Amino acid sequence: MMAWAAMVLTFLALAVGGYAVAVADRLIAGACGWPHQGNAWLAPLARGAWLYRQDANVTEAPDRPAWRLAPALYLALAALGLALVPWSPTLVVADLATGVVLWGSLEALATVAIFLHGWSANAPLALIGGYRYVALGLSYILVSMFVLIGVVLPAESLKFSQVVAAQEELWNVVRQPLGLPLFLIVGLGLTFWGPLNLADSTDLAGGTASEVSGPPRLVWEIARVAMLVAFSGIAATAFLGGWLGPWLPGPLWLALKMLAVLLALAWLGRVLPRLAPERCVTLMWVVLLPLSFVDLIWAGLEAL
Amino acid sequence: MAVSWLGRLAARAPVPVYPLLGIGGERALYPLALAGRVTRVDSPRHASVLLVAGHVPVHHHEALKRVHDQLPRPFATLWFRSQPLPGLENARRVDDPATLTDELVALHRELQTGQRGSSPRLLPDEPPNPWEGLGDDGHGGEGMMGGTPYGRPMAMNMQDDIRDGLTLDSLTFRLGPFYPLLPPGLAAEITLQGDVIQSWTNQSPAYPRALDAVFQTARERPVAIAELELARARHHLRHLYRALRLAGLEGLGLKALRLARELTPASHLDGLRRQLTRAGFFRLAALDGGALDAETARRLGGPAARAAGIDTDRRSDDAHYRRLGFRPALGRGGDTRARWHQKLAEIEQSLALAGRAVDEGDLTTVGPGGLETPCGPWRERPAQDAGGCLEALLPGMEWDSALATIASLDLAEGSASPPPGEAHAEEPQ
Amino acid sequence: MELLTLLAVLLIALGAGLALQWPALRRQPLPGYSQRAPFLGGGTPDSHAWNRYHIRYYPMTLLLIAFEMEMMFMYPWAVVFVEKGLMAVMEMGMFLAILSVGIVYAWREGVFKWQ
Amino acid sequence: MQTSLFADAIFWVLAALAVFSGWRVFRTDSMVRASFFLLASFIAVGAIMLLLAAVYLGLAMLFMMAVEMMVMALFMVMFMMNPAGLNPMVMVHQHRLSIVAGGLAFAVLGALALFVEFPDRPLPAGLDPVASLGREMLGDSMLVFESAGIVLLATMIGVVVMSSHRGRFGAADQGSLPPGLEPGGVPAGPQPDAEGSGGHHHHCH
Amino acid sequence: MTLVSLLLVAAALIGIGLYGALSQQSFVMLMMGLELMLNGVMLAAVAFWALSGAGAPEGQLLTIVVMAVMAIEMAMGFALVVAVFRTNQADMTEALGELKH
Repeated sequence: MMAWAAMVLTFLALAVGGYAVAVADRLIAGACGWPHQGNAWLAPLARGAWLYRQDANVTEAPDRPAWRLAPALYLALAALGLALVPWSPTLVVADLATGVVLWGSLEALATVAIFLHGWSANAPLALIGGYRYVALGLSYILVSMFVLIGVVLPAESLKFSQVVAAQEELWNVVRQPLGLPLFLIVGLGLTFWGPLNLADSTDLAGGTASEVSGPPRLVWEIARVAMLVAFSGIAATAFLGGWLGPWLPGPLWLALKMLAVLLALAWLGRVLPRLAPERCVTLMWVVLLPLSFVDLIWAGLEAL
Repeated sequence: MAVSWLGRLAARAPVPVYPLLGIGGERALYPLALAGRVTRVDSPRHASVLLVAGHVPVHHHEALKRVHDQLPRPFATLWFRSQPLPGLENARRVDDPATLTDELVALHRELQTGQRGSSPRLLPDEPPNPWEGLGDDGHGGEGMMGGTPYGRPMAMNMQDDIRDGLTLDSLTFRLGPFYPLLPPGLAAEITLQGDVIQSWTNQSPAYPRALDAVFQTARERPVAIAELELARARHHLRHLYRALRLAGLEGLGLKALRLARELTPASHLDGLRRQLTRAGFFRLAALDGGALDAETARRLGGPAARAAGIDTDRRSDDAHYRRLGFRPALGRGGDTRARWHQKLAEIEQSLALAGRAVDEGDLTTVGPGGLETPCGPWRERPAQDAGGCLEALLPGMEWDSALATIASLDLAEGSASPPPGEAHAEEPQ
Repeated sequence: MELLTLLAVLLIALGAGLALQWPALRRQPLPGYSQRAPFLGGGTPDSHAWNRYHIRYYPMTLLLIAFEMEMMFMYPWAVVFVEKGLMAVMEMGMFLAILSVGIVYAWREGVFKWQ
Repeated sequence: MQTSLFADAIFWVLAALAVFSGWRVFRTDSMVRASFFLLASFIAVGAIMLLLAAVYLGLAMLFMMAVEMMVMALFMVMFMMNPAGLNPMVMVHQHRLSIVAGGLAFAVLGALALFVEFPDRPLPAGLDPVASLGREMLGDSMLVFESAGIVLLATMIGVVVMSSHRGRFGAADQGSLPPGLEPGGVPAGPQPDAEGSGGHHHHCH
Repeated sequence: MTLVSLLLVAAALIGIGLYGALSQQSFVMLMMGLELMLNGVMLAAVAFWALSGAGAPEGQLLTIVVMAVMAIEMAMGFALVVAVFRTNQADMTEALGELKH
């Protein structure tokens, strides 16, 4: 019954973590020069209540099933991602023999969900946002896979629990110094956060979400923070030693590490300008992909 | 009751406001951006309150109604120094910028707690073209591409692509005059293929932007150089805020606004410039492109011309400026990036001039004569086609770099005289 | 067992995402046409937005398909990497070399630029 | 191989999903929906593979097909008139023949499945599919593995040559203006020396 | 979930795919039909591997090869579509005939 306990823990982490992201983002915004927006602890909840009460917008001839499905799908992908994260050697929802591959698949499917969100509205700005995101989504996925294969090498397994166990002596963040920075960039892309927010950007008046209001938008925003949480869980597992740590129980260690990754992402999202799509693609393929090769070779030589 | 409990919670949310800026509406924008409890949103779908700031000319009332109707219920409108449209008798009007935030918060709370009904729709509930029951399948369409399925025709191939020779469909629409990322009032008919602009035709120019009163005074009598230069720096800083917000660096933009609000001759730009560089604004943001040719740059004048290396600045003619060691700062290239380097350099120059002018015993300008406003040499009649350069400049650019280019240009010709209906409005701080 | 729990997670999350939208969508009547017009800052479109969209990065997507195929081989390779030792290193070297050649060639052809 | 009733039920649901969405691919007007119906079919088959303990292939199917179908959707929308199917359309030829051929294929293959005796040799216990695949790839089937690399490289070069604007078949350059405004790079217009041989260096910044 | 039921599902997929590949006028849709057929082939391959092949690694390898064929077919197919479209501004299968000169 460990798996069912872990499932409760996973959904709890999604909810609490998502709330923590929203609060942290506001606190960081305050530190970065935004005016005080009222109680940072209450504001995410109040905003959620407002979105829930707002009418859901409909455009003239949208693809309605897909439009409503896309946010839910993105949320489901986030939940599946977090379900792969082991909270302790035994406390895990699904310690799949090929967990790393499943995470790669989730990233690829996330691109589909985000594209669908932009496409279905049948509105010019949302459409541009969706297409633009695909350029990014199809570029970062390779970087992500290479970096994660790097952590698989010493573990000799595609299981996330093995990946953690292989970090008993030394965390991957030290062993493969290029890995975590590259993976964090992937995380920014996956959640279209800050500099890589090509989907819902300012210049498109909200991009894929520009025509969305009310409960669907609430689900979309929840899904986005949930994806941040799931990503931080994977990042903490793959690079920061997951549940490993002295004194405290494993799940707590993991939660702390996830929080650290979340804070880093939230901060990065606020301090960097948005990249031009063309430059994103070139950056991913010409700079980050070769860097992930280097990371892989480094990891390989180190593992032997 | 669950709903009222949710409503009370929702009432405490930061108020999402869609600011629709009319003539002189920007004076409401800057205090609002720095005010707490209010979030500025870019799409009416994300807003709870529509803030109409400033006078909206009659020929834009239709567009105003369109934006108004696009807010999902429940929503309210607040009119800042603007007359509510007929049909919105229940709307609230406010003229004092100091109470603006409180009014917005109050409106939102009333909406959420049910004390106020949602604003009524202004436009008739009709499809753009009749479609129901028409056409082959009763949805308005005919054949594969014909008819008006669900009320609109389908996008069709209109022109050859400007870049790679694959001719696919082009998408034509009119943007503005209230698109939040364009200068208020600027409306254009745009044709896109993908996200590359194929053609850009201006439909209405940007509303004139009120310059600081000191520029008007400087036309008539000598004014303190310090005051003039601070006003200039303030203008540029606010401009910087708009561009930084577009680039995704709103935090730094707000710092620029704060700096503009508290500007003194002793202020300096070093901190902001350092943060901009460190954040990678010049390297990462979409600042490539948008290079003006020499002729256009000369016609636009001001920082845009100087960024292209054209030595034009009326301040050079002023003996007192020369005494302060003034020499126009010149840039190179004349593209979007060069314009921002230029603007930052000019802000620094203005602050330095202001400081030196104070040291020299509050030096004044020599007197009436050629005046260099922040957007170029003073013109009696604002050039109506300041945005005309866009039609040649933007085709071939991607959406984001096109918007970044527009944001780097002062397309709203500065009018030193206050806009109509705003004769007694003072600059709110 | 793992698949079962994963399925449960999928269904719960998907269900929650849809359920949150459901009551609001049922309760609310279809908004009027004036609200449903696409937002263009007060402007209007000529046509539906759906069109034969000119994707500017299409050569990159084709490159990616070929590249992704290589990823298929990488995962099993990674699992036996330590076991196979030097031979696996050579394999990896060859693979990365091939991929790099592809990328460099594509880059020189300007594939990553907007077409 | 004994399977629980529950797994059987899930299998039939997935099988129905795979076949149904495969069918919908050719029965929907929207190109995007068609692509993603096909993706759904692939995902269902991938999930069936997972049930069959092909833990790697089932998931590899997911990430391969998610990307491929995304690209498929992009190209569908790019090149098909009326990509969203706002007007219903039927773009088929030799319809009857196709139905007969499809039905025939199903009948023949189905008969094969029903009437041919296949040996019943389930997976050995304790088999690690991923590792066994890896060993095979680095052992006996090395040649397949290596030639795949070369073939894929050839594919990469082929697609670049064919699809890129400056490629060998980029004959329709007439009518396109050199942009000149392109951010900081060489104009993308027709350039006589730009073709494959490599005298020209296109910088991406 | 027996071998027979798996093969029947695979046969259904192949049948539908064949129908699509033969009937669709558009080249891109034709490719979808091919993909669906290959989908069925992969399912059959994995079914044999799991239930009849005693987990011989060649079964998995076969699936991977099919997937590679699919990827190559797609990449080259789309590149061809782009090339054809450049000259003809159409993507119908009929237009491909003109490539043959």
